Amino acid sequence: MDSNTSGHADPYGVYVATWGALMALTALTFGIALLDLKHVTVLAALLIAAVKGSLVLFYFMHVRHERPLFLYMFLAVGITYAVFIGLTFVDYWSR
Amino acid sequence: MTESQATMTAEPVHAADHVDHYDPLGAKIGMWLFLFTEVLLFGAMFIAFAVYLRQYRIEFMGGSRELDRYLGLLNTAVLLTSSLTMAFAVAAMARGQTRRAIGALAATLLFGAVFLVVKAREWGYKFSHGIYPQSETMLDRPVGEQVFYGLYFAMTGLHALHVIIGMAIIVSAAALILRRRIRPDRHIYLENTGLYWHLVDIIWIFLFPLFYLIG
Amino acid sequence: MAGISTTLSAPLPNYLEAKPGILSWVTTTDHKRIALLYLGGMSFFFFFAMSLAVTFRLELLFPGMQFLSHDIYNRLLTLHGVVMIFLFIIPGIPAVFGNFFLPILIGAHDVAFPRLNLLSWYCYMAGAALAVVSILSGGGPDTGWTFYVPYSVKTGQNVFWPILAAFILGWSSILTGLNFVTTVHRLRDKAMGWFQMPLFVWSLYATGWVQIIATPVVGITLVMVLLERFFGIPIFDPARGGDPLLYEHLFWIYSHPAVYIMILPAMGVVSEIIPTFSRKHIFGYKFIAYSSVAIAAIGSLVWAHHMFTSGMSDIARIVFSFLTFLVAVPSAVKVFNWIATMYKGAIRLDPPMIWALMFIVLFSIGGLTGMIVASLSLDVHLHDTSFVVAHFHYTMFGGTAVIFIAALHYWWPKMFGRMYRVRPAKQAVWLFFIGFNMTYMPLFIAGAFGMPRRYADYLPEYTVFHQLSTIGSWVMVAALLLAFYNLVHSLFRGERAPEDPWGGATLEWRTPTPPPVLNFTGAPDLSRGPYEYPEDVAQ
Amino acid sequence: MPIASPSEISREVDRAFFLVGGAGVLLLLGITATMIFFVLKYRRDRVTRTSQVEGHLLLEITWIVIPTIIVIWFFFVGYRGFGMMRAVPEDAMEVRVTGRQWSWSFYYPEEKVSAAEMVVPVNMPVKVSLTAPPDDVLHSFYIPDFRVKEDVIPGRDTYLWFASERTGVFNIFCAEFCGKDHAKMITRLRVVSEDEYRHWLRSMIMKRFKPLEYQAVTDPRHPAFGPEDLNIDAKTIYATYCASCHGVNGDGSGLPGLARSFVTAQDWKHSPKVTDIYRTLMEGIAGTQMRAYPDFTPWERVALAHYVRSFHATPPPADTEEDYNALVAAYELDKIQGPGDRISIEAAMEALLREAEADP
Repeated sequence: MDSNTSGHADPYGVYVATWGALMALTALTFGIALLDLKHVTVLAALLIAAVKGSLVLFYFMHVRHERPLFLYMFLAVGITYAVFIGLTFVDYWSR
Repeated sequence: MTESQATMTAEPVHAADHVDHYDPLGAKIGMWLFLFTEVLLFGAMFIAFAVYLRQYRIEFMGGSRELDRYLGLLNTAVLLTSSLTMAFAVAAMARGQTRRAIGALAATLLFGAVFLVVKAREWGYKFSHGIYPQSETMLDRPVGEQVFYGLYFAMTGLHALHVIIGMAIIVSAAALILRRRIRPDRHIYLENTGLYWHLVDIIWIFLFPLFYLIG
Repeated sequence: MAGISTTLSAPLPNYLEAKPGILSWVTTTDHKRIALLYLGGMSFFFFFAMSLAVTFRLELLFPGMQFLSHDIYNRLLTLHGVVMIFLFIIPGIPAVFGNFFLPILIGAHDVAFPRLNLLSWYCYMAGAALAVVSILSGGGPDTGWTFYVPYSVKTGQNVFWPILAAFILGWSSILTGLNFVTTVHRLRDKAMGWFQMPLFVWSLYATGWVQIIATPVVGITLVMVLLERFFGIPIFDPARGGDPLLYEHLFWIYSHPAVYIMILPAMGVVSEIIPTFSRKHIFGYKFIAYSSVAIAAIGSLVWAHHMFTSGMSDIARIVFSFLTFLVAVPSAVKVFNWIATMYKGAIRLDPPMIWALMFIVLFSIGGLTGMIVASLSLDVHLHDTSFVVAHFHYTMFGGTAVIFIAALHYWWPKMFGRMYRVRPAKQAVWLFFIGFNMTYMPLFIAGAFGMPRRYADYLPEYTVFHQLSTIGSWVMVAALLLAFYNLVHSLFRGERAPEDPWGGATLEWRTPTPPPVLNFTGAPDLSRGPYEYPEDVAQ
Repeated sequence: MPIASPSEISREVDRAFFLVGGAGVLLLLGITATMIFFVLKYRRDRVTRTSQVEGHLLLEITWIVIPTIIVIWFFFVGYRGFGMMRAVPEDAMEVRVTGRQWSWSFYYPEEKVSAAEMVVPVNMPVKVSLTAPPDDVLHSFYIPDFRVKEDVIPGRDTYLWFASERTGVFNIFCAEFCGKDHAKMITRLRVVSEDEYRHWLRSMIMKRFKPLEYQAVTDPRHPAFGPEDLNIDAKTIYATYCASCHGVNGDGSGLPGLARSFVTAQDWKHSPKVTDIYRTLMEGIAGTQMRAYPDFTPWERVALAHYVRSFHATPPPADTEEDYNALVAAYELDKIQGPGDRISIEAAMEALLREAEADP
């Protein structure tokens, strides 16, 4: 593996398609909010935001081209953050 | 481990041997580690948001309904588009299309500026209605709404600050391209600029629905 | 983004003499020089914070107020904590010895981002300057180093500067951690696999991750306190709907892992010193390496054991108590492996080894009393008493700071090319041992009898413990002054140190003393593992 | 011994302490002895060969598994005592405690009695409900003798409980740093016999609800509108709440430059009339550290006003009839609920008691 070159330029079309998907998902999340589904709203908003974030991560930020090391790093950070939230809420849920 | 196979600068360095140490992968790892700190920075604020959303559900919904969701939507579109142009810039640079890369960066800057203008309008609108920390209108509200607006100003303010920093980095990247310090064969600086900008975008992707759409 | 490329200059005789002049030092990107810059700052702040502690310990010699007011006492206490924690113990070992030896130990010429490394030092100095400013403007903060809300939001004292200082110092810490992690990934000699790395490197790697993940949380939390204080943005203040317990959670999410940022590198240093002076392969290499990672990981799950009496839910207290006990196991594994390393070795009691062995005793006391305060019912009684103060000082002072001094004695000849006198160095250790235990052991007892911490005054029934402790502090200071005087003295009068004074097996002992600018004169010699010694002692 | 161990919980905590601590001492001795033994046995000038053992899997597993079992056992030891601490007996009496910078106050909800010290009967489980005013800071209520402690959080309620098996006087500390006089935030717990407790409670009720006082406030111009007759210990209230800023002698020496001196006549934001001091105690003074004390009783406010006036160097201005009328109207003092029949009976009992004591 040649580490002295970087950049994994995808065809421009891939970026445009990603952008399109992001815009569509934005419209979707906005639409759901207009429907006023009460308790589902926050959950749906977070789910869609997670999908949008992943799209940016994998396509715009080229994570899908990176070596496994990056995946391990994401996992470490993601799990730790999830644990921070989870353990904090152990307190709040049981108060 | 994959990195141990990677070429590195471990060869002996002889006297008067000037080694130009360029390690894009190392730079990218460093950048990602930095981005993790940004994620956790906002992450802590999101934890605070989650805790208070649970505690003050009604007030948060009320506060959210009061925000201008169309301006929020507009800004989301603007920032997503700026991410697209940023991705264009990196891709163009990798292909050696320097002029196109500069153009894409300029577009990104423009969208960033639009985002900030809209944001400023939105804040100004709130201020003119007496909604700012410690205002009399604010102090009359239920505490839950005060907390909502506290987090709103703190989090969107911090995010706007990141947009401004991102724009400064983009300007520096453009300058480095013009001075041929960023070249098609060594453009990790531009790539890292892109990573930063996209991260700022991702953070907004989460901020937008949580503040504007829970009403 | 910075530090993508560096231009390495030609190797000159050694890094100390390579370029003369103050300017060449404050603009240097040489990791070894940056380490010395840190060492200078840190030694100063260590003695500064120590003199604060000696001052308020003197106040405690008798019940009633002697020469300080309650207010001044609280400020001295806060400043002692802030300076010791943020300016000495957290950055201590990584910034000085990590900076100096991490690249050498993995056969690299420098860290991955040399300019970022320098920036990190400037952040450190800027933070330090702000901490000093906080004393000069308005008499200093009086919140305790934990800055608990709502007091830190309400107090009339000056908390802006120390909080800003802590924030900037956080960035210094993050940049160092980020640099080390990248360096280990990218600049390790390609002949060196993960399990051929010296254990000090493992501990720095694990520490780096904790620094990266945990530090921003406290950074933004402190910023939120400032926003609340100066712009009236309600976030934590209960008078305006906030939850002070949320602050405690966010604060300890960082500040508990921070104690592992403090202790892990020290454990790494012990894992270097004991094999060297035992002429023995380290016992259970992988278990020590993994236990570093395990401590970093489990250590991130236990923060709320600082909150057993905070009004947190009972279930959360139970969960966190259980997790806290689990983190004791990897620490115990390390201790057992260090002891086992000495088995059938050839042990020499040179000063660094005595410091390290003393560390094992003091740190074990700290760790074992840690099990006492991890127990729910016991912690309800002991929390916020001087028992916790003693426990903390046994782990952090008897642990990290002792190893900081051990590391100084271990690597001093390599760093400065001068050998210190051994006799006074050994005398200092024993004197320190007496003074240290005399200072903190009585605090355990006073705490078990209910003496609350952060008290400027105390009821007469606690007098004897405070008097023993105060007198002990004088002995301890004498020992530290002796140790540091002996080291500094060697810079001017010491004999020239050989390349490998202790017979160590790691890479730093196979490079000239002091090392050249690019660390090695040729390719680093990796034919011998970091802990490989011949069985025959005569060799 | 600076502390006693007078309850089931305190004995349980002590047992856990000696168990975990004792195991710790044993481990420490073991580690240190092994270390010293190795140092002596394998000194470099005594050995010619080393044995380069690099590890031993079984040994590693042993010293992972055994400590794990031990710590889980210790967890349960701590958990058991904690369970006892959190399970308040159903027959517990309640005392509500308010922590402030820098004093404790105690309220007995059943008897509607406030006190500056804590008095409880022996052998009676006591549930201590803790809170602080929303604009105060964190404190922690700690009785070392009973091994119980819980933080006091502004605007929230927390609790702990204890039951004392013997009478005595015990220290109550504030264990969470709360500012300047944190180290002075100490008060006492008196555990007394049941008889003594009843007597104390009765005297507290008397202080509060004597018919005479009730008269005094419904008609503030009554001659009894003075501290002695009110029989409220204004000096204690002052020492508890006011002296930390205004100084023991009313000269503002607690917070020089910030707290007003009651001695001089200059610059009173409100005048030193009884009615104005009453108003200040009700509302505080905006923009200063002087806050309102809404949970004082009207009787306490009046008594305190008289006490504060006693510091004044020159005779302070007297209240006019209009002043009294305005005060009564502003706070509807004429509509304050009377203490009712129960108290009258108590008062009668007290009178009987006095008679009995005077003439056996």
